[in-house]
Amino acid sequence: MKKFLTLALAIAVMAIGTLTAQAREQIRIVGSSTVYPFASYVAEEFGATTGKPTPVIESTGSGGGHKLFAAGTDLNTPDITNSSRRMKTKEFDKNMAIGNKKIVEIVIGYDGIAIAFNKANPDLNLTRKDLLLAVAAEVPVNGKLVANPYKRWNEINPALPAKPILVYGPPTSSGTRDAFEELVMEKASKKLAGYGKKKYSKIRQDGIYVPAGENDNLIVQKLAKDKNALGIFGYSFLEENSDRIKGAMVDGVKPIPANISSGKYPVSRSLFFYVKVDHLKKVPGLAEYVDMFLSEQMIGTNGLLKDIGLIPLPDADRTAVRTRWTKRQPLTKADLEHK
Amino acid sequence: MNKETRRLSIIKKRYRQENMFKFSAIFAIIIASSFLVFFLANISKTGYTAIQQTEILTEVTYNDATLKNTYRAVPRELSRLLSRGFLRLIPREVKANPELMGTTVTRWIVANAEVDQYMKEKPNRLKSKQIAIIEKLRAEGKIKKTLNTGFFYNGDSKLPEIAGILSAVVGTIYVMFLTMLFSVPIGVMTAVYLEEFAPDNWFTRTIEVNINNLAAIPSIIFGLLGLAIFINIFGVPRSSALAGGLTLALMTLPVIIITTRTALSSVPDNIRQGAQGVGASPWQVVWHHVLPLSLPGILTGSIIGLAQAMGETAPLLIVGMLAYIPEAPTGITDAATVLPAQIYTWSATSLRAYTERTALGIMVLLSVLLMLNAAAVMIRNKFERKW
Amino acid sequence: MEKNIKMKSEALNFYYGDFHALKDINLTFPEKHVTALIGPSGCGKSTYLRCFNRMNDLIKDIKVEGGIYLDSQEIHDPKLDVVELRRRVGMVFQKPNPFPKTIYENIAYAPRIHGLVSKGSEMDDLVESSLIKAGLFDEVKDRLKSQASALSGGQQQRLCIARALAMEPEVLLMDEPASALDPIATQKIEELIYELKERLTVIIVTHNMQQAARVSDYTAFFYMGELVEVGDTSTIFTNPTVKKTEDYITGRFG
Amino acid sequence: MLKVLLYFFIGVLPLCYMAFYLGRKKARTGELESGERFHSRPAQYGWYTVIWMAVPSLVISFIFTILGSSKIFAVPYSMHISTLLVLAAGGLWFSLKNIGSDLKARNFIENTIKVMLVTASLVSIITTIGIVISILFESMKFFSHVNFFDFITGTKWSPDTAFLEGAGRDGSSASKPEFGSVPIFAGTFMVTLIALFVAVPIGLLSAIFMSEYATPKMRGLAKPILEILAGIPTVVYGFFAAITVSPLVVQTAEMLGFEADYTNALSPGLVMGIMIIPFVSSLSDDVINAIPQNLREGSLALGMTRSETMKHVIIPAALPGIISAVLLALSRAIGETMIVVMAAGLRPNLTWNPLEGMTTVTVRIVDALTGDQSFDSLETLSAFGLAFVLLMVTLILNIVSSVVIRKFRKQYD
Repeated sequence: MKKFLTLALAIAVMAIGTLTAQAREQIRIVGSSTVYPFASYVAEEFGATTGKPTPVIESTGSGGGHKLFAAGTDLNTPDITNSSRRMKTKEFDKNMAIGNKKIVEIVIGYDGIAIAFNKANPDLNLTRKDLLLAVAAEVPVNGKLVANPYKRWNEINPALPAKPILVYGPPTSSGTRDAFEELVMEKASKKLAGYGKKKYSKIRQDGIYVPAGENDNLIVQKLAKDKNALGIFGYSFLEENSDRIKGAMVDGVKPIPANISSGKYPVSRSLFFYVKVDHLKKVPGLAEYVDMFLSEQMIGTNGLLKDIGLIPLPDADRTAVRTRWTKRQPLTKADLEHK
Repeated sequence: MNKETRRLSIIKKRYRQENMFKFSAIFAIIIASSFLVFFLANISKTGYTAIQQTEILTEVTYNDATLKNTYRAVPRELSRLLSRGFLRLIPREVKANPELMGTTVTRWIVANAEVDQYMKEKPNRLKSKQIAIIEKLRAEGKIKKTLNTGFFYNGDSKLPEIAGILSAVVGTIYVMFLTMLFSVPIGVMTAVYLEEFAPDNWFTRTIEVNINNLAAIPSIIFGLLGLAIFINIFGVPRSSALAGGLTLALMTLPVIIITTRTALSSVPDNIRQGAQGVGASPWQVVWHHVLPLSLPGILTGSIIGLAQAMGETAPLLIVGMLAYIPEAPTGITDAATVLPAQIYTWSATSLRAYTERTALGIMVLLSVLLMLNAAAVMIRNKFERKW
Repeated sequence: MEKNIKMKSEALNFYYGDFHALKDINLTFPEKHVTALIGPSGCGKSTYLRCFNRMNDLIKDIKVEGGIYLDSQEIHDPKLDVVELRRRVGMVFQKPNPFPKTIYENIAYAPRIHGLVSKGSEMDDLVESSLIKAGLFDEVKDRLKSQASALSGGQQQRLCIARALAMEPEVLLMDEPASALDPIATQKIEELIYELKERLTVIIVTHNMQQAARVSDYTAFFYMGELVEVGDTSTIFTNPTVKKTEDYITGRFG
Repeated sequence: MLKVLLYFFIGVLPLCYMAFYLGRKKARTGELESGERFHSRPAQYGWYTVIWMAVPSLVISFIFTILGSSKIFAVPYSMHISTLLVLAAGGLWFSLKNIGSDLKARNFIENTIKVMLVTASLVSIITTIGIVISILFESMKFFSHVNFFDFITGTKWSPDTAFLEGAGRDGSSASKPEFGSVPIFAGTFMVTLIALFVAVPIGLLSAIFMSEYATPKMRGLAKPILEILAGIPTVVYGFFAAITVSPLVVQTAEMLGFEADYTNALSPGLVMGIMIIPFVSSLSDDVINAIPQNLREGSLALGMTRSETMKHVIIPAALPGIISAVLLALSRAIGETMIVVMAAGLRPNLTWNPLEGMTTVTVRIVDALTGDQSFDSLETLSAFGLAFVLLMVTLILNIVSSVVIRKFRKQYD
């Protein structure tokens, strides 16, 4: 009987014991849906070529990603968060408070924001002012702000075609919308006296600007069919559907990688991801994953990510990012405050 | 006589109405069935092409230059037509079989999605030069469509040509197992309590009203519950099979409780009285008589509840199962995805090569669900007892 | 004494699938008389009754052979319309089954849909007269607009009779009309039947021997799907010719 | 720490078996030695021992695990294990000591089982509380910024400033955000209404067909077809609505000279209508069959045709049941997510034209929770505000429908 008792106890203790040996093997990544396709592409390459477990990438949106990232320091929290915008100081503070003292910020490239339309149309050259006046909720008329009366492009600018204005753009929950408002609307409104030289970013809601998801098959169909409609999308979207749609020139610059990369194309933003340095030791493969992401093969001028729509950084910036990474140089609040 | 003719005309009119009514009833059922036929035909038409996958016969050279840049392993004009899913594996292949080094092997290799789309006469982005190469290959018999077995043994991929459903299927199995593990015992126990033991008081009535209300709550709200309670409070890992399984279990619970109660209440009272008459305790009456007799009903209800949970997507999006998970999970706390979530992810991709795969994934999911439901119906018909 | 035959069945055979429920029944029903059908449960008397207004059509998988005549017209004749047949041959069921409508609407429903009256005032009269015929009017005249379900069981049953009478049928089939009622209500129904035979032909199925003796002029005894004996009620109850009838009536089986 | 619980099951099973063995043995030898019959069967004493050993330690372990994973208080691992072992050993010792001729083990087991059953039925209550808490807390945060009344009655949904702050930019220059949920609920009701226009006639007529006109064979064919419609996952319907129905609607509209958005409300509405046909038909079928046969006979005996019987007698009698079926289908349609996420638009739009793009409550919830905004931005929180209202609406619909159906059943039972 005694023997039996000891045996049972031993089994119980052993069973409990195995759990402590369990450590996480997969890299966990969360964050922006814009960075998601690039990150998952690298993750897949990482899994396939190294034989290590493929990182798990969840598309939570930038905000959701930063929330999860700053939820704690333990291994139940993600190692990396992707972001289509820079970390906010508020988010940075939260990280500091919770104990994520060392975070490396990595810029992987640019995402151009393209103004796309049906390929059958002739090329189109829009200025940011045109775009602002087309989608703003209010426009200055005779020095006063009134509800946007424009229904056709040529009412805004006689040089533009006499076609009705119809714009499919990102919804308020999207980072692309954020970038569009900042880079197009605010930049243009600051130069216009009608807006009192102030930033203006309110978008009209009378059905001319239609909020639509970024990866929506229905929107491609719409653009492919409706020759009048414009779509505001990330460059990768344009790239993937280049047989059906093309991008408008903005301020006379074509949305091609060279122009976006060099900064000539005015509507582009940087894409980021943030790594927890403390997790590098605990999660196998994490450093290698970042190494692979930063390799020339991926984000280089002719890298694989370029094929799926990432605009590579200029050479100097790439080197700078790599240096920052190899030194594991942590992000500081000063970095974020200085633009 | 006048009255008589009037009556006759009324009768005629009434029969016309009768026929109209009958016709519209039949018409309704025809509409419903023809929708089903149209729907299934449409999905099959979209999806059947994904059963095949294009392969190209080519020479693969293994040498130092190859290892440096795997695109060099194949003839230059083909390097952009073959799947990167194969090319990037060359270094590992060589590592596993060092004797390959320095050799040249002729073999069939998966073509990339654009070539595949072209071969299936679907829209593609190939340039005319590339099309000429493919036509040449076709003339030489070096390009063919074969059975797309990869669809079933690959996980998700960013490369449509090698994307498959394995990880989603394994994830579904995990999630369903957990859903069953939590919802069936708790559901059956609740039903047994309410049907066999519960006194009629405010407490029991509250529970009953509660269960009815739970059954009507939109599934997405269960997702919010899972996010707030399981993930944020109890620290269950996001996008894990456990988080999904627990959430779906709560969602399935009312279904199982309600069907089990029906099954229990259909057992006639004289069986209970008979058992009590020979001195069985209340629990023994339930355990020895009522439960075994209502087992087919409970089983049917559980299967139907699980089939419902299996097709559910919305709550899983909220608990993070909408993720890129190419590898099958190996534990319940590993990140996992399920078939419906995989279908959703693919359907949101703008690459058109995914459309047919989405449809094929749907066909797989539908067949599984149909089989489950058929099993439930079979159990019901086979064991159903009329008292 | 010569009597006008209102309904009759000739060599009637009835099958539920393979089950031979009625075997070669020949029976006549004289006009303006009450005929009672008696017999043990399952003997086929209800099935037989339901043949007369083709209620059995509702049941799937049945077969009828032989003929049933209403005033010398075969009721299965395709020229005869079943809706019209049922208007002429009314029926009252074992359990009262008023529609979930008001008392007034319950009665007005059939005349309206058959087009028996054209004016509203005529309808009021018809409702009133039907209720009077059914002996219910005094009890409900103040609440014609209230729900029929508010009536007692006996009142509901008389309402159902009134509902049937409103169509001015020639024959009234009654399937154990009092079996779900208490003795006082039963008595009222029986009195009603007695009055009804002045106007129409009544065929009643009953389990209650005394009831058959009280209300009917003729009695037919059924056993195992066969017609055993038929005759004047007084004869059947006092001096049956067949032993089985006697056994049943005296309560030796059944 | 969650794994503690799971692995404990593996460890605890052999221990349980041992306890069972010990308890039974003690009872058996006790009976043999004393020669008297114990109150319960030996195996029941075995179970008695198991309960005493396992239940307290499992409960404590569960509590520790919850405490640990919810970060209230992380019980050190060694303490956790030692508590468990001490509790298990204590329970075992206590129960073995107690086993004797007059110990009522069977009653003890039955009471334990009853407690377990009650606990299980509490899960449903806890779930409800969990739902209310999880939504209420976050929506309180939202409603502390946005007036509930404005939220319910406002006709303008433009979360611009909330968005600016959520994206980390200076929002001082923009106007106040507006969270008027009317356009969103209007979109929801438009889609739902279209769905009901499809589902109610087809579902009701199908039910009538099956209960009135169909031969058993046809019924055997029609019923599974409708059941399959209910079994198709909503994500599949969504794919179908987006890929097939939407372009079809746009083409048809163009042919008729109308203009339709690809994200029109009509396509998800139509597809959702198909989806809820079985809800209407199967419940209506039930209530139509629940109408007593004698009512039907009564009508037919008056010379009614079948359709007249149906229209004037059966349907009015079954109406409460049918209404409750429709209400249930309605609440299902309002809460449906995937079809609208995939096929409806994101544009808050207050219009009567079903060919225009519209957004629905569930779409906004998914969009806000998976978007790029910061988690504490008003727009993200608005998801919970919307969920709160959605929950209330479906609950009210369900309660009304169950009251109606209960009255109906009472009438015919």
